[in-house]
Amino acid sequence: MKTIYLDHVATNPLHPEVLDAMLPYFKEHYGNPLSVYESGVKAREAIEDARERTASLVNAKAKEIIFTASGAEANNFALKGIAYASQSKGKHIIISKIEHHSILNTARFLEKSGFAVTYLPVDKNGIVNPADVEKAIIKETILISIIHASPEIGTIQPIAEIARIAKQKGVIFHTDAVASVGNIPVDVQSLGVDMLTFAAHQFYGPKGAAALYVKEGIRIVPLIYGGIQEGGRRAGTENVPAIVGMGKAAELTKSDLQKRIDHVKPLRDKLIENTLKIDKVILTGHPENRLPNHASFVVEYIEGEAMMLLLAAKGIYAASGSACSSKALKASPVIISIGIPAHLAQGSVVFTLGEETTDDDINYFNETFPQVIKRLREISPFAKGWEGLEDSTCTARK
Amino acid sequence: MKTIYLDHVATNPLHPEVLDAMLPYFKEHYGNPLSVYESGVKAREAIEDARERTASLVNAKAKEIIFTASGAEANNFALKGIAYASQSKGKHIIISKIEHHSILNTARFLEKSGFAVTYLPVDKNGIVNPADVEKAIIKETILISIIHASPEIGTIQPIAEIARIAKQKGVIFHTDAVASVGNIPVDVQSLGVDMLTFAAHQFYGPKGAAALYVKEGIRIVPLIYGGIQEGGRRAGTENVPAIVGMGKAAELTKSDLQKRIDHVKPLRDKLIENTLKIDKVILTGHPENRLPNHASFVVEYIEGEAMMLLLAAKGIYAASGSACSSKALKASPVIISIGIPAHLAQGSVVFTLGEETTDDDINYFNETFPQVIKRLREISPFAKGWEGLEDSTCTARK
Amino acid sequence: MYSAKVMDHFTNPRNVGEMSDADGIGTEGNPVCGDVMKIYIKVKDDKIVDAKFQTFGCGAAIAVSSMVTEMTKGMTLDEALKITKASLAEALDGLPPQKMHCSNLGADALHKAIEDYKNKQQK
Amino acid sequence: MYSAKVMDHFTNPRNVGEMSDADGIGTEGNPVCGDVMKIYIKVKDDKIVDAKFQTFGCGAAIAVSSMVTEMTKGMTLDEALKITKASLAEALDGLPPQKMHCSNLGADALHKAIEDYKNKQQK
Ligand SMILES: Cc1ncc(COP(=O)(O)O)c(C=O)c1O
Ligand SMILES: Cc1ncc(COP(=O)(O)O)c(C=O)c1O
Repeated sequence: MKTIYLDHVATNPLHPEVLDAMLPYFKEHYGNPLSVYESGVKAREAIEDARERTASLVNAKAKEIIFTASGAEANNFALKGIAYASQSKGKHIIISKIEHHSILNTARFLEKSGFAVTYLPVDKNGIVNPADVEKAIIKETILISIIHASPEIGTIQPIAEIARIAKQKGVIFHTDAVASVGNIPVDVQSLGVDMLTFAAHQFYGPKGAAALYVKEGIRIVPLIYGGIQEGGRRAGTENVPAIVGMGKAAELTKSDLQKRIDHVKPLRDKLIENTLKIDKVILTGHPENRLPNHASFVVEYIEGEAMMLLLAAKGIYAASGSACSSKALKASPVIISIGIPAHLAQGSVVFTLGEETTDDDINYFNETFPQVIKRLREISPFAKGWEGLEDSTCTARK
Repeated sequence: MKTIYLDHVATNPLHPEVLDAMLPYFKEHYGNPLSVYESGVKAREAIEDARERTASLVNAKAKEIIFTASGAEANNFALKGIAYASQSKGKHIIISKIEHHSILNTARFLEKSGFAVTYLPVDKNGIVNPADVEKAIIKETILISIIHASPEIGTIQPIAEIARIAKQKGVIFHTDAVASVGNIPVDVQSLGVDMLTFAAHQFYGPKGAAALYVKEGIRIVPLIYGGIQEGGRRAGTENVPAIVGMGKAAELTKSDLQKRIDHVKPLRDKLIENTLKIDKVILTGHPENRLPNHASFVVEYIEGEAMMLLLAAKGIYAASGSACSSKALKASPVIISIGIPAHLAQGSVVFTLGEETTDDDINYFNETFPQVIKRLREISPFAKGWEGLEDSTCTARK
Repeated sequence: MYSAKVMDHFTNPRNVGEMSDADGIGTEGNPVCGDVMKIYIKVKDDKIVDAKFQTFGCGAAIAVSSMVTEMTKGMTLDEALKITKASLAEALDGLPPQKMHCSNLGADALHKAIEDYKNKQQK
Repeated sequence: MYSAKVMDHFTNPRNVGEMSDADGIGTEGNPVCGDVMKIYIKVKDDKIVDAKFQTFGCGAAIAVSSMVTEMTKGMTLDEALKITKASLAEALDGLPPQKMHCSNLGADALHKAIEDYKNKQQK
């Protein structure tokens, strides 16, 4: 059976040119980049070359890029690194309620270590109000971190506006751009951010390589101490092939981005248009300010994991924010934050398109998804309405 | 020119079977291991399979293995993770003076955060005295971390003995076994350790994969917060190919270890024997309790980086602990800790053999190294003695 | 993730639908938690002669519902009351640990349906 | 890491060795730091007519020593005094940043040798 991968926000296949670029660093140039002899020097040069390309994708300087092993690591590094570096100035941090777990849970850890954290709400489209950011800033505020685009609802935040406010108030501003870099143009200069997280596996690069942009002059405490790799800011023998892969993927993305957007957006629009014809299906996230490859819905009366599985049985791979589809068994806090009631949140489903998605794929999807919904609604006891059950709270899991 | 790689302690080439095992996870099975559809499930299964193999190499249970991206990350995780998990019990940590930077600098960070750290000395062979460990333990001690084998002087510590003392006193014991796992048998049960760090690139596995063994029942706070990967103890999209590679490398190492030791040890002995015939050359580290592939020396009157470079020009790749060869421009604290004066420490040089090292390689080395030393001594102003200059201290770098 | 048997019962669930002339109906779960099962039984001479279900929930929940209705048919009420989470999971060749407790409501819903039947009998 | 020129001067250093009849000798550095350079000059009519060196140190230190002795030959003392860390590094097609200051003692050692020569002249 042909499979149609509509979960590009989870991860991506490797671009074939990226793997080709990586292979020599598994084989010939295996030296430690700190070594002075040839195989080490080759590795070092390859890393610095990849740093240039990676920086260029977000319009940063090479020396402003610190490679990490994942978006999660870069996010932890950003929050803890600034918290520890700036704690003498103050111990207050601002984030939104729709951050990725790697921001949210790091913030919670910092709360336990004596920092205060403000969690900003979002509106029904998932947008943080810049005025709320301004109001939340106090004298002790040392860091604001707001996600650039949500992987769950696709909404793109007004980052430039928020960054401007942060700058005025002299507060360091970080954005988690893991879901945006590779899908829309991201330029640290025009956004005006001080720090930005992005991950290679989101733009056809390898798993195991991500980066934190840290604007020149900003002091950050390492998350991983040790040797002098990454200018002493992130220790550990470098994952040379993965870093090389990130550089190659960044280069390809920089040149192909507009083409990729022009390819996915009309297909995505067609998917949304067709899906919204189905009864009791709601688009989540902002209708326009959203990632061009991103479509997310809640489907009433049925559950997300069941939709994913039935779609998978028909060759369509997607994601859900339902409680059952998360290993934590909690409905996505993002869906709850935009005001979707918990029983509807169970019907969350997310489709993200990519380079290789074809018009035929979307036609097949548009035929198949209504059938899947119909089938599961036939099984559901609620197909005729929620019967008042939606007001209860979930105690079973406690 | 044929090159002879004698820097296996820095990193290692990938075993060809390891790369073969990894390739499918770059290509077909690229899914996110958290996903429920096939390419994700395949990735998840591959990770769990690799966890079994990795655990088996050190005689641990699969669920006791937490994958990280580097030895440095695992060491940071071990120290900070226990410090934060156990700080209500006490805030005292014991390490040795010859730990890797990733332990040493993490300990220094914890000192700044209110923990007290005892740095144990070593004898002239680089051995930590278990009696010193016992004496250093106080009521507030929550963690002891002692390196298993030193990458710089090869010395293997009496870990089982130290672990027994830690256990008696109810203190958690961690060992950094990055330099030992792959070179000698390492068994967490017979060593009796609570935690152990090891890294794939030290045993012909890929860069970007390492592991922290954490004995069942020990609570550790994550270093990287986020999703529920690694049982919620280490977030971030898994580097599936690297983890698969670590599993394969662990499997190969488990079956080939004795063969590898039998191969490198006689060659290493021959190298040491010949090198010690040269005037004013001293073996550093323990003469017997040392890694079987490890030879390390200080050569008087000449400098380590110059030796490395001249050897490299003759096709021999090696390492040095001299100030000039470290990017931090400080002579290795390990060499200083075993009582070598700073001016002699500049003549540090380290040779580590591997699977592919041949008898011919060692013959060539044994011919070449004396020539290199002779050549550099001809250039040195000290070739007839140190002229009393060795008593000065180095202020130029301050 | 799921066994072949779970996938079979999920993709081809048996005994789906409402039963207008049910002798007992049991509902368990809560849409806010993500799973609701409604089990209908038809009883004759203390034996369950037919069973149907309607379920809102994940793959495991649907497979468990299908399995419990399938297993229960032909059982005496006493036998059916002995069906447990564990025996259902076993019949499905196992369930992932996190699904064991939250999506495996089949036994509870069935027991509620039997209770409902018994209550109706007493009237 | 090092330029081809550095590697050339390191692997084939010019003017190595002691000079028994030197007119000036300058030593700079410290073995504890890792680099010591000793420069010998022969002077005639205020011109450096020969120069030699002995160096304990890394590749950069040896290359710098070789280069400084090579450059200085034929220079007047005033010209030689104008040699700097920067001009030496430039002559070697650059040095890595961390080597710039710690292994680039050639100009200082040379200037000390010139000073030594001048002191001897005054006696
Ligand atoms: C003893 C020891 N610990 C830790 C490390 C750090 O491991 P990694 O380079 O994988 O971060 C090394 C590096 O070689 C090592 O030798
Ligand atoms: C917005 C966002 N932030 C952070 C992450 C974490 O990145 P990684 O999976 O590389 O650790 C993700 C993961 O997809 C993400 O979507």
